[in-house]
Amino acid sequence: MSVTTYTRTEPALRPRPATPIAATKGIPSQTGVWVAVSAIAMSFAALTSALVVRQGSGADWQRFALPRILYLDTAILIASSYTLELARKRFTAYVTAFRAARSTQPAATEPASVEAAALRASGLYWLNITLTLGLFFVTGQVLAWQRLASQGLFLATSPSSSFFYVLTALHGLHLIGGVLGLIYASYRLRHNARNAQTSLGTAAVYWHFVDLLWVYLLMVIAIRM
Amino acid sequence: MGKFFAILLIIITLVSVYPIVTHMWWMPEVVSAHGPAVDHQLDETMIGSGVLFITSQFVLAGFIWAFGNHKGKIKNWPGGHKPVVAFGIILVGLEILSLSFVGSKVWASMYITKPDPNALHVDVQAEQFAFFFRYAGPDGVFGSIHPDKINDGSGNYFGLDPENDVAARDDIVVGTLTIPVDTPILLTLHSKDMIHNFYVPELRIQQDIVPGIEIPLHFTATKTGKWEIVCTQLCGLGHYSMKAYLQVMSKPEYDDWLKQQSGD
Amino acid sequence: MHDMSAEPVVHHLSPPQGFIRKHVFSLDHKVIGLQYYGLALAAVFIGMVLSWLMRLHLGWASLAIPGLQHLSPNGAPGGVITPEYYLSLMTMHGTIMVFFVLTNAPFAGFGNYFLPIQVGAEDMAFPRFNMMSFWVTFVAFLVLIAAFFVHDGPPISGWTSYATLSSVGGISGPGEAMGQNLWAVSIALFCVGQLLGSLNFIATTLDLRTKGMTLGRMPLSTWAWFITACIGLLAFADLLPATILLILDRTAGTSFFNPTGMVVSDTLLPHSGGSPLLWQHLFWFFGHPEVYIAIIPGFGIVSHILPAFTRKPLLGGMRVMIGCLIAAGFLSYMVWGHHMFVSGMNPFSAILFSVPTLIITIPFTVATLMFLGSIYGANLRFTSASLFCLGFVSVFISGGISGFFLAQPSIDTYLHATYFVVAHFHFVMAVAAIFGIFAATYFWMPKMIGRMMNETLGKLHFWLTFIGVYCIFMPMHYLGIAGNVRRYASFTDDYLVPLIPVHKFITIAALLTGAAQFIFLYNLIHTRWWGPLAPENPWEATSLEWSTTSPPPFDNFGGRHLVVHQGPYEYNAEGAAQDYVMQTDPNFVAHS
Amino acid sequence: MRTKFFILLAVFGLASSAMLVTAARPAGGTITGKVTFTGTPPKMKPIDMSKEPYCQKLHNPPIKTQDVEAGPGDTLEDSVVFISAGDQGSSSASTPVRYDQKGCQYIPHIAVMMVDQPLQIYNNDPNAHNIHPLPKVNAEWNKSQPPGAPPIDTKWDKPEFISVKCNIHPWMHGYFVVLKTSHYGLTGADGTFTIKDVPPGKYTLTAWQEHMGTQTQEVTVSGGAATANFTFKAMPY
Repeated sequence: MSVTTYTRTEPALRPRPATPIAATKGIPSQTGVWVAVSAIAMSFAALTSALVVRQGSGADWQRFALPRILYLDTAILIASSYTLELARKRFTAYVTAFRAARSTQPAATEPASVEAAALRASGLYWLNITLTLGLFFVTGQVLAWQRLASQGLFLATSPSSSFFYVLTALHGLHLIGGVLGLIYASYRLRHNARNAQTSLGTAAVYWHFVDLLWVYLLMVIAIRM
Repeated sequence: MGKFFAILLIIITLVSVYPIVTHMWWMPEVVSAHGPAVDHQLDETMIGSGVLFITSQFVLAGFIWAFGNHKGKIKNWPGGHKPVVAFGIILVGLEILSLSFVGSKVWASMYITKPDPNALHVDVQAEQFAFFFRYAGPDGVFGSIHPDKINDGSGNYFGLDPENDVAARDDIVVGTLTIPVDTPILLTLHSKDMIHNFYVPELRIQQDIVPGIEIPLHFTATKTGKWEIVCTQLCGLGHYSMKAYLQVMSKPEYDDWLKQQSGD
Repeated sequence: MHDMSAEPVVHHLSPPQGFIRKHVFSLDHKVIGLQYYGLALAAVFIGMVLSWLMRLHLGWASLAIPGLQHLSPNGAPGGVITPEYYLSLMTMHGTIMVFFVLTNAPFAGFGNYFLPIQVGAEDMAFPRFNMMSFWVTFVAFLVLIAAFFVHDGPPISGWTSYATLSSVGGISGPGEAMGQNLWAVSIALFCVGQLLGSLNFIATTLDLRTKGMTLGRMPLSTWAWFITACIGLLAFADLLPATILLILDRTAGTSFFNPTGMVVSDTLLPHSGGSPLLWQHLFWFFGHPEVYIAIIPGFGIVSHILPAFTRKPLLGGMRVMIGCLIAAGFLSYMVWGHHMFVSGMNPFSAILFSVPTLIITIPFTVATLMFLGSIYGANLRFTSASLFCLGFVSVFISGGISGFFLAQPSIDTYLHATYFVVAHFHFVMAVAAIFGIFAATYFWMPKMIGRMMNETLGKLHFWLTFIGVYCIFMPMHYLGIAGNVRRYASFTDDYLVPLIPVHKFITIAALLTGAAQFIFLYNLIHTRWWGPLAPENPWEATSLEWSTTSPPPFDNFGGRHLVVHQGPYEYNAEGAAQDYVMQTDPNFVAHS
Repeated sequence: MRTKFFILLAVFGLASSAMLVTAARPAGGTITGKVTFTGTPPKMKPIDMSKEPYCQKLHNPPIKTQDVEAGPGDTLEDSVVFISAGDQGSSSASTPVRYDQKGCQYIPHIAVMMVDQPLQIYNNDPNAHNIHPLPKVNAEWNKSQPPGAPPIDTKWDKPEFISVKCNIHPWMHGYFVVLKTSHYGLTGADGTFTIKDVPPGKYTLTAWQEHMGTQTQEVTVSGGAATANFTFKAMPY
C-alpha cells in the first residue's frame, strides 16, 4: 500500500511513527490492585494525620498499654506473607512445567510429570496455611479488643482508644478482603483456570500491602499510645 | 449568529462592569485603622482583574464576530502557542507577585503583628444565636470560665462562679460591644457551642469563633458610631439573626458608660 | 480475564439476555454511563427546584408556596418556608449538585460511556466493579433523598457539614438528628462508588488501549477523565474516613471533632478534647480537589469538542492542555487551606496557602488562552454544542477572575462567606461544568441514543441559559462587595435590608433560567424517541467514537479491533481527502 | 298497667337525675397555702436585650431574670404546688394552654399543664423566635416561628418539668410544667396558691420552684379547706 505524505500548516503535535506501535502490555488486575493499594494508603494517611492533629488539639490524650497479643498477631501476619511467597514460588514452577507439557502435546490439561503435580499440591498446601494464619490474625485482633474492653477501654472512652479501635477495625476489614481474594485465587488454581496464578499474584500484592500496612499502624499505635 | 453572540458578549461585559465602576453597591464606610489598606488592596485587584475580564471577553467576542461561519482558508495563531503561553504565565505571574507581596503585608498588619500591650481587653462569648461581651471590671481581672455554670436563663452567659471566684464578681457582661474610639482593642473570642464568626464589614474584619479554642483579635476603631456585628459561619437555624451592635464612643463617654455599668 | 500472550487485553462478554441484565444490572459501560447520566439528570432537576424554593424565600420571605406544607409540615407550615427549612434546602441543593450532578454527569456519566470507546476498548477493565460503582451511588442518592421524609427533616449544616454543628446531634438544631446521619451515610457510600469508578478509569486507560493508541493519541476528553480519576482516587479516599469519624462522633459518643466543655442550649455535653478544625482540614483536603473533579472533565470535553467546530487543532496542541490539567490537579492538593483563611488556623499558613492558590490560576489562564487562540482564524461552526463550548470559555473567565480576590487572605477577611464567594464558585465550578455537560450532551447524544437533537431548540436553550446565568450570578458579586453574608435565611440586619431588591431580581432571573431548562428536557426526551436517526459521524470528527455505529454495538466496534494511526485532532490537514483525518486512517503521514 | 309503667318511668327518672346531681357536685375540699423562703436569694440581673432593639425599647428600665421571683415578705412567685401522690378524682383538661412570646419574654414564665393537654404557642413580636424545649423524658424539638407564622399546636405525653429557651434571644427562658394531676396551683405575686376540688383524703403535696427545687409534705383534706405552707432555703449564689 502506497503511503502518500502530506505537509501540514500546523506543525505536527508529535513525531509520529509510520507504523502503529504495539498495544499496551499491562495486566488490568495488576494495575488495579496497585491503584486500590494507593487509595487505601491515602485513607490511612488521612487517618494518621487526623490522629496527630487530634492528639495535639486536646490535653486528654491518655496512653495505655497495648495488649501483648498484638505483637504475636504481627508475627503471624509477617509469617503469612512468607508462606504466601512459598505458595507462589511453587505455582510459578508448576506453570512453567505446564507450559513445557503443552509445548510437547498441545492438548495437555495437566503437566505429565509427577513432580509438577507435587508442586501444585504443596502450593495449595502453603496457600491454605496462609489463609489459616490470616484468620488467626483476625481472631487475635478480636482478642486484643476484648483485652482492652476488660480494662474498661471502649470506643468512646478516650481519643487514643477511639483511634485504636477505628484503625484496627478498618485494617481488619481490609484484611478480610484479602482473605476473600486469596480464597478466590485458590479456587481458580484448584480448577486450573487460565492464568489463575495472575489472580494469585494480584491477591499477593494486596496481601503484602495489608501486611505492611499493619506494621505501619502498629508503629503509629505503639508510638502514640 | 456570530455577530449576535459577539454583541451580546460585549453588552453583558459592559453591563457587568457598570455597577462596579459607579460603586452602585459598594463596601460600607471604613472605620478601622487597618481598613483603608484592605480597601486599597481590593481596588488594586479590582483594576487588574477588571482589565483582564474586559479584554478577554472582548477578544472572545471579536474572534467569534470575525470567524463565526467563516468559510475561507484556516489561519493559525501567528507565532504559534509558545508566545501565548509565555504571555499568560508572565502576565498572571506578575499580577500574582504584586498581589501576594502587598496582600501578605496587609494580612500581616491585621493578624500577625502583636496587639498593643496596653490594649483594652474584651472577652467575647458567642452562642446560638447571640454575642455577649465581658469587661474585667474595677479589679481589672477576668473571672475564670466554668462551662458547667453557664445558664442563659439566669444571665450567666460566661459560666462565672461569683460564689467561689472573687474576680468574677465585678465582671461586666453586656450585649453591645462598647469601645472607645482610637484605642487599640484586643478581643478574646470564645464560643460555647458552634463555630461562629465575628464580622463587622465597617471594620473590614472577619474571624471565626471556634469552640474549644481562644482566638485573639485586635483592631482600632477610628470613628464613633454604631454598627452591626454579624455571624458569617453557619451555626444553626437562627444563623441569619445572630448579631450584636458595636458602639464606638469618645473616650470620656466610654469612661462614663463603664462607671455606670460597674455602678449597679 | 486476559490472555498471557501480548495481545491487547479485551473482554469477551456475550451480550446479556433479558431486560434486567440488559438495562438494569448491566455490565456494559455504555448502559452504566447512561444510568449515571440519568441519575444526574434527575438530581439536577431536583437541585434546581430546591434552588427555586431558596430564591423565592430570599426574595419574598413570607411567601406561601402552595403545596409545600404537604412535603414538610414542620419545615413549611402553611407553605411558608421557615429559616431552618431554608437551610435544609440549601444543604440538599449543595450536596445534590456537587456530588450527584457535577461529579456524576461529566466524569462518571460521559466518562463511562466514552472513555473505553475513545481508547478502542470493548469495555471497562472491571465491568462488575463498574456496575457496583453505579448502584452504590444510586443507593447513596436514595439515602440522601430519604432525609426529606424523616421526622426532623434534612440536615441544616450545609454541604460542608462543619463540625460542631454537624457532630453533636439533634440538640444543635432541627435536621441534625436523623437527617445528618443520612447525609453522612450517603456521602460515605458515594465515596465508595467513586473509588470503584476511578479504579476502573485508571486501569482501563493504562491497560486496555487498542493497537496504536499511544498516550499521545488519546483524546483530551479521555486525558481529562484519566486525570480526574487520579484526583478522585485520593480525594474520596480522604473523605471516606472523615465521614466515618463524623458518624462515630454522632452515634458512638467519640470526640474526634467535639471539644471539651461545649454548652449547647444550656446543656453541657460530655465530649472532650476534639478539634472542630480537624473536620475542616479533612473536608477541604477533599473539597478543593473535588472542585477540580467537577471542572477538569469540562475542560477535557470543551477541548475535545471545540476542534470539531473550529475545524483546526487546539492551539498548542495536546501537550499544553494536558500539562495545564495535570498542573491544576497537582496543585489542587496544596491549596485546601484557602477555604480556611479566617477559620482560626495559624495566620502564617494563610500566606503559605495563598501563594499556590494564586499560582493555580496560571494553568487555567493558559488553558483559556489556548481556547481563545484556537478560535482565531477558525472556520467556526455554530451548533448547540459549539455555542455551549464558547459559553464555557466566557463563564469560566468571569468566574476565574473573582478568584484573584478570594485568593488573598487580606481581601478574604472582608469577602469570605459573602455572596461574592457564592458567585465565584457558581460561575467557575457550577455553571462552567454545567455548560460542559450541555456541550457534551448536544455533541454526543447522537452517538449515545442514535438520534440527532433538535438544533433550533438547542440554540434557544443556549441563549436563554447564557443570558440567565449572567443575570443570576453577576449581581451576587455586587452583593458580596456590599458585605451580604451568605447562608442567611432572610436579611434582617439594617445594612442588608437595602439589598433585598437585588435578591428579588436574582430570584426572577433564576426562575426564568430554570424554566428555560425544560426546553432542554423536552428536547432530550423528544429526541430519544422521535428524533431523526443520527449518522455515524455527524460532526465530521476524528476520534474513535465516530468510527462506529450510532449507537455503538454491545462490544463497541462490532468485533473489529481498530488500529489507530493518527492523533485525535487531525483537522485541516492540507491535501487530505476532506478537512479531517480519522484516527483510524492509515493513509496519512504528517511531516513533523 | 299504663299507670304502673309511668310510675316506673318516674322512679327511674328521679333515680337517674339524682345520680347525675351527685356526680356533678364538686368533691369538696380546697388546699390553700403560701410559698416563702428564708435567707438571701441570688440577685436577679437586668436583661440586656440590645440585640433586639424592638424589645429593648419595650422594657425601660430593663426587666430582670426570673429564676427567683421574690415578693414582699420573702414570698416566692411562680412556684408550682401539686398533688404528687395519693391523687384521686383528677379531671382531664382539654382547654388549650396559651403560651405567648411578647417583647422577647415568655408569658407566662411558668406554664402549668396536664399530660396531653393542648398547648398553643404564639409569637406576638415583629421579629422571629425559635422555641426550643429541652425535655429529658419527652421528645425534644426546636422550631422557629417567624413573625406572622401560625401558632404552634403541640402537647406533652409524659409528666416533666421542661425548661424552654429561645436561641435567637438566649435570655428568653421559661418552663412547661407537665403534670399527671389536675390538682395544682401556681403561686401569685403574694406567694399564695389554691388547689380546688380535692376529694377528702390524705395526699402528698409537692412544691416546685425552678431555682430552689422541690419540697414535699403530707396534707389531709376532710371535706372543707386544708392549708399547706412551704418554706425554701435561699442561697445568695
